[in-house]
Amino acid sequence: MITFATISFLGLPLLAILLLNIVRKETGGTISINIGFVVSIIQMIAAVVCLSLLWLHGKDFIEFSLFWDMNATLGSARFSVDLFSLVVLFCIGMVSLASLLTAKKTIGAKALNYTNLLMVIMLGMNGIAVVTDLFSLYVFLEITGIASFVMIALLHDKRGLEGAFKYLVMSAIASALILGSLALIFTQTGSLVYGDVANALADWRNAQYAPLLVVAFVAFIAGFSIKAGIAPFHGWLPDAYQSAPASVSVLLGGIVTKMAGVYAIIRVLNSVFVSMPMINQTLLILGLISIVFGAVAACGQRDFKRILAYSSISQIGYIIIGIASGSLLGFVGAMLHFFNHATFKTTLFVNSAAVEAQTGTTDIDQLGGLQARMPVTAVSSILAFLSMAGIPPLAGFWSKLLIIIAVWQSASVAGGAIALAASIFTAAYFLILQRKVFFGPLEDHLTEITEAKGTISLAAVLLSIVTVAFGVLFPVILNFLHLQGIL
Amino acid sequence: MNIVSAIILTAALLMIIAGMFCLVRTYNLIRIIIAIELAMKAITLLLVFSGWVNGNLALAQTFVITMIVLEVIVAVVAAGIIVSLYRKNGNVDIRELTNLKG
Amino acid sequence: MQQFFIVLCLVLMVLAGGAAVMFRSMLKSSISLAVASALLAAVLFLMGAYWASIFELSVCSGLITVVFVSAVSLTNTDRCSEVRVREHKARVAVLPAILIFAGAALLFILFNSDFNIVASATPASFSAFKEALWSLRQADILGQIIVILAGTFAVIVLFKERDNI
Amino acid sequence: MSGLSSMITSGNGAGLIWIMIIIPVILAFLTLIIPKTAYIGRAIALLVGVIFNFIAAIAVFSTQEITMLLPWANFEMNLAFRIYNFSGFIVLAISVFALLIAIYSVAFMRNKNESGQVFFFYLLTVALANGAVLANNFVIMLFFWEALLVTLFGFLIINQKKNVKTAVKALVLSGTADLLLMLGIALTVYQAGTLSMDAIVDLPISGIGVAGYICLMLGAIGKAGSMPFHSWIPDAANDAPLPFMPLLPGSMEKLLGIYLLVRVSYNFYNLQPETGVSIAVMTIGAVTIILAVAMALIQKDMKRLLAYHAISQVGYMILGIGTALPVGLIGGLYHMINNALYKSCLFLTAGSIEHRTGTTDLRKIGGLAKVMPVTAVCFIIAALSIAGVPPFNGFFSKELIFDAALESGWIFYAAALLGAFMTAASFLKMGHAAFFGKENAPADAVKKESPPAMQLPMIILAAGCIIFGVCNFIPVKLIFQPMFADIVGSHNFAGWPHSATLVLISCIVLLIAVLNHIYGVKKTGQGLGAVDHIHYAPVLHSIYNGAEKRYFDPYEWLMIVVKIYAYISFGIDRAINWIYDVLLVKIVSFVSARLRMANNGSPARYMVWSFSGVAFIVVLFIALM
Repeated sequence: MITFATISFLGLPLLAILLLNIVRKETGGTISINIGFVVSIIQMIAAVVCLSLLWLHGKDFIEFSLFWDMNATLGSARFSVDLFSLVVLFCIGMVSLASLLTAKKTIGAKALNYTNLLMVIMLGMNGIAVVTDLFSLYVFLEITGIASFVMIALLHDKRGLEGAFKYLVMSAIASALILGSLALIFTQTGSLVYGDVANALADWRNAQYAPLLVVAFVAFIAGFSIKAGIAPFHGWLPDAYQSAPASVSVLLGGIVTKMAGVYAIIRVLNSVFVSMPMINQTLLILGLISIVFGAVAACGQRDFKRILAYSSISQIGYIIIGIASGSLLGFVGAMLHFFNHATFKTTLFVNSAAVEAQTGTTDIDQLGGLQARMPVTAVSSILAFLSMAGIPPLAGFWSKLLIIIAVWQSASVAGGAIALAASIFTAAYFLILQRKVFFGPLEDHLTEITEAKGTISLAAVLLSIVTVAFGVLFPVILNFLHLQGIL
Repeated sequence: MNIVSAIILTAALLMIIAGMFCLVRTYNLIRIIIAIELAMKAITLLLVFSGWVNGNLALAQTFVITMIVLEVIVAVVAAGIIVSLYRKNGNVDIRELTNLKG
Repeated sequence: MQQFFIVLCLVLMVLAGGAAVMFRSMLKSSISLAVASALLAAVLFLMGAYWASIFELSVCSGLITVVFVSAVSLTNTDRCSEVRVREHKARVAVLPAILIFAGAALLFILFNSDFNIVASATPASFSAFKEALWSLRQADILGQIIVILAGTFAVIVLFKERDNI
Repeated sequence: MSGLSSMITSGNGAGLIWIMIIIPVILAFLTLIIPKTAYIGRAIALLVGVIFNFIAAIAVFSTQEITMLLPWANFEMNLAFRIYNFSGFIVLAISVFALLIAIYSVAFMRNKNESGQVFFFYLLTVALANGAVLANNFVIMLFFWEALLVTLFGFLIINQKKNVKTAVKALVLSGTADLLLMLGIALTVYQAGTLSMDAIVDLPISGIGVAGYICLMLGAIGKAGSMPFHSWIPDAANDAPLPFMPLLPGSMEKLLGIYLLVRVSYNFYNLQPETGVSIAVMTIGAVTIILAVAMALIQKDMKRLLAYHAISQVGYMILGIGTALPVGLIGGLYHMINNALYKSCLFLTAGSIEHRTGTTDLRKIGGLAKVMPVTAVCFIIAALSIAGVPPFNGFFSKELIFDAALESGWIFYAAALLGAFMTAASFLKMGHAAFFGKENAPADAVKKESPPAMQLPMIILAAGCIIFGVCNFIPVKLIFQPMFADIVGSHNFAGWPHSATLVLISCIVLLIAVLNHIYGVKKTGQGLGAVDHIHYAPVLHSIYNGAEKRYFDPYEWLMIVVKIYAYISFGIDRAINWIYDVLLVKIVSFVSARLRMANNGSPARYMVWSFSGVAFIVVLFIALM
């Protein structure tokens, strides 16, 4: 059971790619999307199954391999899932499902290519979640990257190609930085498996090539900051989000850049660079810059998706400062905010897809008063934004609270205060967006608009339910984590 | 201090600097990819160097091989995007790529 | 003697890399890159990394050059030379910044590290390499399979599909 | 009885607590779902709920002490409940009144639109009150206590829009009391270092303890409806649906409030006689007695008059408990249960009159004793009880309180006597006006006795008044004295009052009241005007006028303060608003416009940013190393 569940994370999308390319091309469209549904739903189920098995057996992690069993010698890169990676795998399944639901109505003739690439990107992200080796992490980062460049350029339009190229260039610089850093770390450790590196770095100040390691850390932080889109490494992010097709920006905004950047940073900080105050402090400052910068920049934007992109930069900052606080509370806060961000940001991108599909534009100056015409979209976007701004009963409040407490406790009172104060800007751009798009009088040319069709609204509703339920049930979840000895 | 090590590190750094400088300075999309490739050469050198230093050359070589495969695919995708952009824009000038801003 | 060749190849490689940056013609630039790559392969060979060297030579200096040359010919950009207008002062100002930081990093490393080369003279045997690739790096092999798939789809999307505009 | 209890609890009382809280809640939602046309269904749901509650309460009362603890959240916030003899008795008393008033309400609410909501809040109130009494953790208690505020508000806004003002008033006043309670709990918990209620024993009332005790005490008496948290009750009497008055201000709030007051004064804190705090509590009690009963004296509406008495009687309990003497404690508790009996009975008789005549205005009714004999007899018994006529129950509890008051200071005794005089006078007036004299009723009145379902609860309550009076050893010796054996000792307070002098003085006061009544009736020629000579006496007249215009209503004072505060804060608010609306917006839009211009879409610029980011990280690293 457990073997089957773990292997399905990597095996199932591969199988799906085989299946997808067997079917005839004429009928490929709808079938391929349906196969995608099955894969993403099975992934969510498998994550839940693994999670419950993990708790049933009282284990911290499950190790597994795909092709052949490996003896655990120095440098052997096995796969492993633990609590955090399972939460993340669930998020991947959830966001992929939302993206597919959006794509069903918007992608048209490109369905087969879209699903193929979605499977590749899922493989990449699942790989990031399950690997236990820095080099394998880089490999899967690159896979995720390549698949997302192509997906952004999927429609072959001018803007999409431009966004894809910008992402590609920045991502290539990031890869060079990360790989250079890995080379330097490898000099010291002789292996890139998380545990080996952590052991070798335990006493890094006295290590033989210590100055190399300092350079490696700088390159490492810079590389992953580019991948995550932390300010000031964020340049490509709004362009990529804005130019991508609707269903692809759901995927990118909801999970891809978070996996490639944020998850990797959390994972590496949590299991490789353990207790290195220098790295934590640096990330804390970068995270705070990101929070303020993203929120302020979002206030001035005029495009629905661009506002969401800048708000992503801001929210990523929260996750980063959570993990940079270095405490267990901060880690749990970051993990939960990761989940919450995947939920509410996906909701918002689905909403933007709905608006784009129905009105043909995402320019907020040309929109207005859609609340009456698109009630589902309006309500779900309000819920998602309230969650993002940290309004109490909703999910975002709790994770933000945990993060701010953790930062506060890590002797960085100013950091906590800045993070708290930046919530005002979150509320500000939320109000700007809602007022321009959903509230106010209906624009004359929008009177014929109707609610988005079937699956898009379904995705928004499902994600809103998750947001609300998670918020309401949060004390239970926290208590459960407490009982399990995790918090 | 081993003199060869110093020279290898210096050479790698010079390659990276050349790549980054080219990256910032050029207006040609294809040259951007060449710049990235140059930087990747330096990284390859660094990887093998680290295996050379710590005696785990076999592992370092597997890294290099995987990395080369990834590099090729990135280059192909980049070339594909550039060719498509050329079909749209009629040139490969990076200054044309400013439709998305703000 | 081996070390002398390594140093020589490195110097040549850096020169070829500089040429790749400096040449105005894209074709010459691509070929310089291929030369640099070939010289790198020689360095790797001299350092004992035979299989990496073979891959470098065949794939990087071979296949990638083919990709570049075909991209250059498809886009007809060989003739349109670099425009050397310095519009953005920031872009030029970045060069000294890069140099300063890189130089500082290099000095920092060189004067603080102590490299004891463990096995410089013993090239990795094939069995060690095979062992490393097949027994230890399962994840990377899976990654290679997937990335090749990704490349295939990329080619389908970017080249095969005709635009409908 | 123990067989029954073991049957329900199956050997473990924990389930019982759940049943008492959850079953009424489920049935409450059921009453909301059942449609209006199926009134019988709603009635059955209500009755099943209260009967079940009654049986469970008997089981609770007859079990031994049970403590239940369910870890729920961090920081010691356990879901803890505790049944012991005192809380068990309060739960039983609540269930008895809930049952009787429910039977009455089923008959009364027939053919009324709001029955669903009334029953819903009725059952919810019962469940929450059970939870509040049984809770053994301050946080849990506070949860139920605050939730009772919601049902109170719900009851008051059920049908008519005009009730909103009263409901808000009730919410503000009770909310203030609850806020004080919360503060008191915080101070107490800070002092005791635990949230568990049974672990807090006999804290000294000194230093921070004074503040803690006073806040808790005010919270408790605020729930009981004492001054200065009283002024919503008379308004509610006019506006709320009938079952509300006997249920909440009539019995349940008194039980809850006095329960907490006793626990605060004798369990959590150690109230000592002759201390400043004790005198302060007694003063609140004495002031409440006199002022409320003086207002009751001049009322012309039955329900409003009774509402003022509901306030005034709380004063006696607070006075008795505040003396910190064993006799005062027993007297206060005994008065609490007596008051609940006769006050619910009186509200029910008023409801019975309203049911048949459509009004409770004393100017519109009269001589009803002939057409509604059962109601009249029940009223007379309850009125004699509240007036303190021997051998009814009110007499005995008042004598105990008089005893305690005299021992603490003659001024309190004098206040209590004055209160007794006015109570008797006002009930003579009300009884005379409503049931005797010239027959008078509105034209649409149905001139016959109320249905048996409404008579039964009144009869039971009136019988309770007699039984608890004649056989006063039942509540005093069998229930209250064992509960507080450690305070009371072996002393027996049951039976005839031991001081003949006090009894004589009480009788004289009653006699004066009768004489006063005869004088007043002679003077004005009707029962209703029996106290007009007091009402229109030279100085009192203007005071009464002011009181009727609510000049003495603390809520009105509060509203004036709020208005002034609002005016001041409006100015501050404008200034802050300017900072938010103008300054901040300008800064943000300026900065964000700059950022938009900075992002010109050029990839090279992105790279430059990234390289400067790397430089920034290097600088940070150097700074941090």
